[in-house]
Amino acid sequence: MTVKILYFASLKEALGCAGEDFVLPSGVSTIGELRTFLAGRGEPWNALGEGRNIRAARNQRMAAPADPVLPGDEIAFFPPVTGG
Amino acid sequence: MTVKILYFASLKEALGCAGEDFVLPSGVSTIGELRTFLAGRGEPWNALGEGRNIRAARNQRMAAPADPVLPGDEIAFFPPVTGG
Amino acid sequence: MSVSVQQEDFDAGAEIAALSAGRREVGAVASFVGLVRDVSHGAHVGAMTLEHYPGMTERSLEEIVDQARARWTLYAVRVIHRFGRLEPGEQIVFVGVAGAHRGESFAACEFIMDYLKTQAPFWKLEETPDGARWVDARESDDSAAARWEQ
Amino acid sequence: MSVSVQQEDFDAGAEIAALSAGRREVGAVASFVGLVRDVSHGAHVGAMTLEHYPGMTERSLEEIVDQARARWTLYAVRVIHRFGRLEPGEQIVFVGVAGAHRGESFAACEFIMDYLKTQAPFWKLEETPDGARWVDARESDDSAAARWEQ
Repeated sequence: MTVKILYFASLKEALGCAGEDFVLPSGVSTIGELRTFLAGRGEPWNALGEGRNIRAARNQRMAAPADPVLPGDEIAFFPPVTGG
Repeated sequence: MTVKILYFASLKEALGCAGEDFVLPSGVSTIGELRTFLAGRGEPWNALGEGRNIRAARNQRMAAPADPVLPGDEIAFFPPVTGG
Repeated sequence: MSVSVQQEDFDAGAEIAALSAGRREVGAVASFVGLVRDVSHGAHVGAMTLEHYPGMTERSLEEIVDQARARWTLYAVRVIHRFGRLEPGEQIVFVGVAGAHRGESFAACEFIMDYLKTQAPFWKLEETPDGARWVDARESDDSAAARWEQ
Repeated sequence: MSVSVQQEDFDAGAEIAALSAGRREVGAVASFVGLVRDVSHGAHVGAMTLEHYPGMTERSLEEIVDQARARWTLYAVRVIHRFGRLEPGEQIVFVGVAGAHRGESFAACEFIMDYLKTQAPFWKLEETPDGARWVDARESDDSAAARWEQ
């Protein structure tokens, strides 16, 4: 029942963490719920809080807050992209 | 009181003529009047006739029928351009 | 020397590199290469000959570049148009524009091509199995140029 | 191999030539090169580092190319995006599109750049005299991408 979570760019820097293996707690079944759970860890995790402009990907595809999180998924959180 | 006239592409081919030195007759003072005069020469000069899609330049700039023709001018007639 | 009308081929890569060389304010180079196709209106094209109006050609291209520079902030612009006989696969035209950001570089590059297609005195004579024929101007080219006037 | 994500530089001229090589139905190659500027929001930029999300990066670029191919008839498409540390004047990104006519080649090239700017997981860290800073996403990039959905 674990997922892999990755953090990129300024978010990775703010969290001091590039990623983690995460055991899904009960009640966390969507991207939005996962983000809320992580933000609730307190400093510095409020960098994932509601007011922050953070995007998510599920299994290497852009994802919306309502998209599901399933065991074995690779979930990524990051700021809006700035390539090109 | 002469002008230089040039013809290009399919018009040059239809007329069998790349250009001519032309003495301006009285009553010919605009591009449109010059074109009408030339078309009035009869075959094959009706290739310059009213119904034909022909453009003009005066002194190497695109020109309109109402633009003047003055002694010493270089006037060109040609079909719509197809470069690029 | 932003405009060239020539018989010789050109090196698009070298032209693109030159547009930003020594200009570190350039963030966006948009470019276009037009080539001879082996089909035209359903007929096989063995080759084509580009006739032009020497003297007027370079001037008209320079005026088109001036118009683009008046509309957008551009750091460098390059236009090359060939004339003479060209075979399928050969390059006909190059337009390259260097600006700060992509929006203006793309717009200026397309603007120059659209105006070139309706304003620059070039004419194409195609060699087909049924003989040589002059290419007709396309109405879509007029409407492409007209949209910049809105 | 239409998409590459790499640290090494690329040769835009060779890429443009490859897009039409052996394809005599190609009449129009539109291309774009993005470069590192030495200024950004008023600050001098000594260099920048492009971070990306390995695995997702190539996939997202391939999906953008697929979308472009679904919208327009394209003969060849090439996208190259670099990552790592780059200095002003260095090339960041190449997008090249080969089609029959210029309208679709220009549109597809700009479409790919607009989507890449909002969908491909790259992030820029700039080195300025005041230290390193992450580049903020621009709203104009969102609106540039949104216009293709109308």
